[in-house]
Amino acid sequence: MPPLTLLVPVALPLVGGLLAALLGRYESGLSRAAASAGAWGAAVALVAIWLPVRSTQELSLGQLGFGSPLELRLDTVALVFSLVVVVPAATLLTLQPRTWQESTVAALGVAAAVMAVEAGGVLLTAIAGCTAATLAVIQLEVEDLRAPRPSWAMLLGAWLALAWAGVVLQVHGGTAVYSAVPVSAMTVPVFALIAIAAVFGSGFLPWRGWASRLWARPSLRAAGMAVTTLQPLGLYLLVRAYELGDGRYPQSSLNLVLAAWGVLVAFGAAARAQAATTRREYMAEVLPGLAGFALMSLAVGSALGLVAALILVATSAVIAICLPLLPERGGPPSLLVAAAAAGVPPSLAFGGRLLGLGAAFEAGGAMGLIGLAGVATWLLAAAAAARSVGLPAGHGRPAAETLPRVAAVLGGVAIAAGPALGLAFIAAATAASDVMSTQGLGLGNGVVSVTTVSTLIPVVALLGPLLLVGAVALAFARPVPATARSDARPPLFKLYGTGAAARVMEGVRKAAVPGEYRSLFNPRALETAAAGGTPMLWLASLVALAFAVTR
Amino acid sequence: MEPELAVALPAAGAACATALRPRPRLALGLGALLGAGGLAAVVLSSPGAASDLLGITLSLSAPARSMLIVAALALAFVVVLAPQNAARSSLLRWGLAGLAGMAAIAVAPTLDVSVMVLLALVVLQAAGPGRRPYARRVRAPALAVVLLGLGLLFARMPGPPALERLGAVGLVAGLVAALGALPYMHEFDPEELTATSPIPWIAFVGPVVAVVVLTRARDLLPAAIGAMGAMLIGLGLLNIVWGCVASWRTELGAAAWRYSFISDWGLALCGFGLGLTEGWAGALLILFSILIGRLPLYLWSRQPLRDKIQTDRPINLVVAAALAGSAPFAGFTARILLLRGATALYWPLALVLAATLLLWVPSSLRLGRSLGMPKGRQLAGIMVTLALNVALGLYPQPLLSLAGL
Amino acid sequence: MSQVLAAIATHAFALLVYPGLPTLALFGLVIESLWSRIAGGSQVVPRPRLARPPIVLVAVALLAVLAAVQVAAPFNPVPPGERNVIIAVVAIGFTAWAELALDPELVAGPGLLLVIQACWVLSVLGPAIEPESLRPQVLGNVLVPGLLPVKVASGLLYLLCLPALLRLWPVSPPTDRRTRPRFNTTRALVWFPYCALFTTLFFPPQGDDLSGLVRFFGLTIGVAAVCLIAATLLALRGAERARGLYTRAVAPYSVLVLALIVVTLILMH
Amino acid sequence: MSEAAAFAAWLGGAILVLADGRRGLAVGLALMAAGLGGVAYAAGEQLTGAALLAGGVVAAALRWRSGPEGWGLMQPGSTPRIVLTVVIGLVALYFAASLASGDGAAVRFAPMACIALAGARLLQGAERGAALTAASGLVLALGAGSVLGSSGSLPAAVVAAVIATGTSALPAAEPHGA
Repeated sequence: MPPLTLLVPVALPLVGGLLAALLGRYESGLSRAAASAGAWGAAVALVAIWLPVRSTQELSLGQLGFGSPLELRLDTVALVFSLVVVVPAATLLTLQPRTWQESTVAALGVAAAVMAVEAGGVLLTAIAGCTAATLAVIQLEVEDLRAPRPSWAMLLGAWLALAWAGVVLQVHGGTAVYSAVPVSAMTVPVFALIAIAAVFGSGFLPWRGWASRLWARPSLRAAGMAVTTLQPLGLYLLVRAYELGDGRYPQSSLNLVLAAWGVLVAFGAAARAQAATTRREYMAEVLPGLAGFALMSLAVGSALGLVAALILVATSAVIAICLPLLPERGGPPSLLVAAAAAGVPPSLAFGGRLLGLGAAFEAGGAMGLIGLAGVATWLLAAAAAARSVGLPAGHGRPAAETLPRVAAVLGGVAIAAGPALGLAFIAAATAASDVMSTQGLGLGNGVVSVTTVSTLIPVVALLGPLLLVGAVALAFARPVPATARSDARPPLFKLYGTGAAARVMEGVRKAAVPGEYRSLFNPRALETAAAGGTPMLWLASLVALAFAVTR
Repeated sequence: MEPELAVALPAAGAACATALRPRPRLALGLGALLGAGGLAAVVLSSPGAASDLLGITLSLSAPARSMLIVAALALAFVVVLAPQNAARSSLLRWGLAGLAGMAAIAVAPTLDVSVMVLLALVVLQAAGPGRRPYARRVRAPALAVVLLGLGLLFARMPGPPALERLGAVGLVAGLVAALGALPYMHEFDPEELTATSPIPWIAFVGPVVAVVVLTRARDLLPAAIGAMGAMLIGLGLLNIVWGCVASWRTELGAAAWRYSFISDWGLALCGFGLGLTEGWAGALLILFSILIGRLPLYLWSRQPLRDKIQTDRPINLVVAAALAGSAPFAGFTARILLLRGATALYWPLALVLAATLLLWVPSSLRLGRSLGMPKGRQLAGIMVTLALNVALGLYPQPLLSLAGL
Repeated sequence: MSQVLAAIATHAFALLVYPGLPTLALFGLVIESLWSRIAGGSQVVPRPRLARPPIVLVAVALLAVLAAVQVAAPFNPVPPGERNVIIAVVAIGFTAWAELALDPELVAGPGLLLVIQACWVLSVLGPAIEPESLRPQVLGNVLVPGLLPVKVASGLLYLLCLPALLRLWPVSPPTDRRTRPRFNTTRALVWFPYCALFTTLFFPPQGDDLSGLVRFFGLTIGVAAVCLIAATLLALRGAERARGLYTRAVAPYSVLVLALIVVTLILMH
Repeated sequence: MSEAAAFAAWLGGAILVLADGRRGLAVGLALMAAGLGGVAYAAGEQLTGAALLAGGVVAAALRWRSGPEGWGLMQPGSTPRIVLTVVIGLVALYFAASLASGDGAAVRFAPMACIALAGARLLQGAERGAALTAASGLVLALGAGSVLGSSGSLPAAVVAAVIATGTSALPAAEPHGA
């Protein structure tokens, strides 16, 4: 494969987007087809480029002008994350109706996200990631101006933080290219900047951040696209941080802090989910919860943790397709998707969480305590999922953008994929080997079982029969009586503090200078004084400058 | 021969356009032809090479040359895609006069001559028709000339180092006054013609003046470069904060645009103040984006501002992103370069800079909306502006090479 | 391939025969009947009926079976190295919530149940942190003096949580208007996983011989008996006292256990 | 000679600040140009001096012909302006003679005082004619200042003379629309 082909996965969605803009003026269906074809083309291109070689491929096209070369790289990590971004986006672009403007912006956003993952250096990732974030915000605004969306400043700040990290690497390490940065340049401040970019750029927040609020929008077309393109990028950055640090973060305490943050994110999501008053509110907390577990697993610092994180990222991608397609009424589709996301055995989410928590316990010490909190959080999430089954629907959505059958099938697949955990484990381990040593993983058992330091999980032998028996038994079982459905249920525990936090925020928003002090601080008078061309101000500032430099 | 032609041809174009005012089409054609000739002369001139044809040694530095080329392109762009109701010949007339003055400032043998030409521009611009009396319009730009002149005198006086520092104060304060940035803001009347308002100083002539003054000051004040950099950074941060907040909160739309220019200049001043190649590259990128981005967008926003039309269509949001310095537009790349320079110099400065970079967002959303519902030529113009901005953001190397960086 | 098929057959046997479904059903039938009698239930043993089982029963049974094969019961065909305490904890933990999802009438005080479940998770996994192992029998075999206080405290916490987790306490669901408890089939299915997991985690593993089998089941039945006694005492004191015990005594005690685990970690490192 | 020329330049600048009529402004500009030219001449830059003088005289002549009527010197309420001219003179003298070192205090004093005085006149926001005259004076002072520079000052003086003349040639009345 010539290296130039690495441009294809970026170029195809780009072309799709431009075609969508051109064709959309005549027929919105054509624009939808063009955008989705571009995204699917990118997915096919990624696999087609990687499969024949099955090793890292690079393309360098010289300097861009801001100290960063136009260097693209497709290794297994990039392949996994690109597919995690592209496949859900392509599915949603195909299945959900959109205006031509939305299709165009969405396709461009997909191209930017793939570019961020394929970029060979931190600065290029920052530029592409910020582009993806900007396009996501624009898409959300185009869909509905008044609906909740992420703060633009927060996203911009996050990607600027990554750009600054790249700049620091350039200044102190001579380069910001992932594969060339000296380990000594990967310091705590650089990691902190990368972590800030990941946490705020992807909305990994313990409180109700944008990743949750997005799902309160009347329509979930743009929200689904925003989540599928932005959320994986944060985890991607933290995976690359391992590569920059030669398989570890600058200090082990950073692993602890990040893992604790991940559990907090998952706990926050689970706590809000168990207090949800509608099924829509519950849905809003599903992906943040999964992301929190992925973050915790990733931060453990072992190859097993990283593998678990990658499996959870893949699971999140499947759930991210299901949620926007799910109608708000109850029924088997909701039940299946909720079960798949909650990690009911033998689902893939179950396997991923199991491996991540296992990695935490095997790390021991404080990380073991974090794992303990993780198990408790998992059970809380399960309780919330169970409670959600009986919740009333939310404020409704256009039926045209929901496909319950597809959601049900995908949810079912996510549950039935448990016995294939070994396969996912090997794929994820291959990806993990790009950024850290995976010698301790014991890949000898193939796809049949998963070996960790202290135990061996016979995924096929244990989960296979369980799945079969379960399927047969459930087929014969008596369904849930309709009377048990859709009744308002009290939360398992009240969320104290959220009201207070909202009140504080409202207070800050409404903060104003007290009337009796207004005369001291009058912005209009200040503006008049500054812009009024008053020689006295000019003279005073001149004297001040002279004093400042000559004292 | 090129430096002389770079001044003479646009000047002749401006003169023709003025003389042929009763016949706008002819004025436009002839002016455009001569202006294109001037641009060709600038493009063909080799940076740094001196020409002594008129007994005065004229030469064009690489950064000033690049700035002149971009300014000329911006003028052509603005004239070609001017809003329907704008008098193109008038735009071209003022633009060519400004371009001739900018070329003269750039090619002048000494900074004294550049300052004199600046005074000539000040006098000519203020002499145009306007709502405010002449003396009020000439006041602030004239202050710039006075301060630059005093700065030059102090810089050349033999004596203690304090004198050189006072020279630096004069040059920096004079430059800021020439731009009309804080604390030497020019009086602004939203209803005034753009050509006779303070906007040309901050958005058209300013970039060349800044490049010339700061390039020459480096040779003139070798011992006071540190003080000069500190002043530029201080004033830059002041302008960033004031410009962003005022652009967001001020009542008048046109004033909001004016403050947004000021905030961009704040960034540019910080970049120049860093004194490193990255800082200069970042500052020049900001200035390029002002010339080919913010200035045309401001001109296209004038009519919707008068009609009080505000919309939130996709194009408005994309424009807002470009104005906010978000990727993939030039602003983001410029900010990366500035952060790099600041990190190399003193990292807490980079922290302050990074914190202030978020202030652009709210005002940019407001400015984006103020473009109304662009149609026809205006829409095409905005599209081209955005495309140029993206190109500059993703691949700034060609323009930076043109500027000798 | 043959190895894979053999492994599948072994695990299927474990799930479907021993220590899987029949074992836990039989164990549950005995203990639950005993409890029905103690509690003066209206129905001691359910009348056998040929009918499609409710979905909640199927779900609980599947989870209970998955947990049961993780315990260190003698002659358990699942090799010791392939058992995992987290699978056991999560599978048992899910049973309570499967009921909430599919038959909410069964669940009394879900909020308090959640707190108690968290305490129970602490009691099961707390002792696993320092040994850095997830094999149940390894945890049962830990006899390092430095770790014994944590193990004992966790065992006590486990026993304290058990009556509530099995909903043997006198707190009944708001919709349940029955004055006398009936045979609870779903509870019958989780008796064995809960009690056998305790035996596995807090007693040294028994050999794969008859005496080991007797000892294991003896201990497991003993755990069930302790649980029944505790439940009876709770029943005598009433619902409010029971709530009070768990909110004011067990929860603070679990905080103490957590502190003990942290201190042990610090001392061992 | 150079001291006398420097004093003349200051006096011219002072008259420029104190006059409101076209005659007063013209005389002030001419005297300032003569003083600046004299200073340049004394510094050995004869051609520069001549160029400044010529430019100043022509500009003054143009002003003599247009602008507000009369002399308008020290009209009622001009005390602050008188004080300003004195203060500017003293401050310029301090910088040129006391703070700066070396010979040629007059060459430093005259341009500095004239730039400051012309600038002060411009900042007063006076009527158009006075502002244009002040601009002419300012550019001539800048030309004289180039004498201090290492490179030749003649081109600067020529440019200054041309701009000063052009500035004075501009109409002194506000155009329509003002």
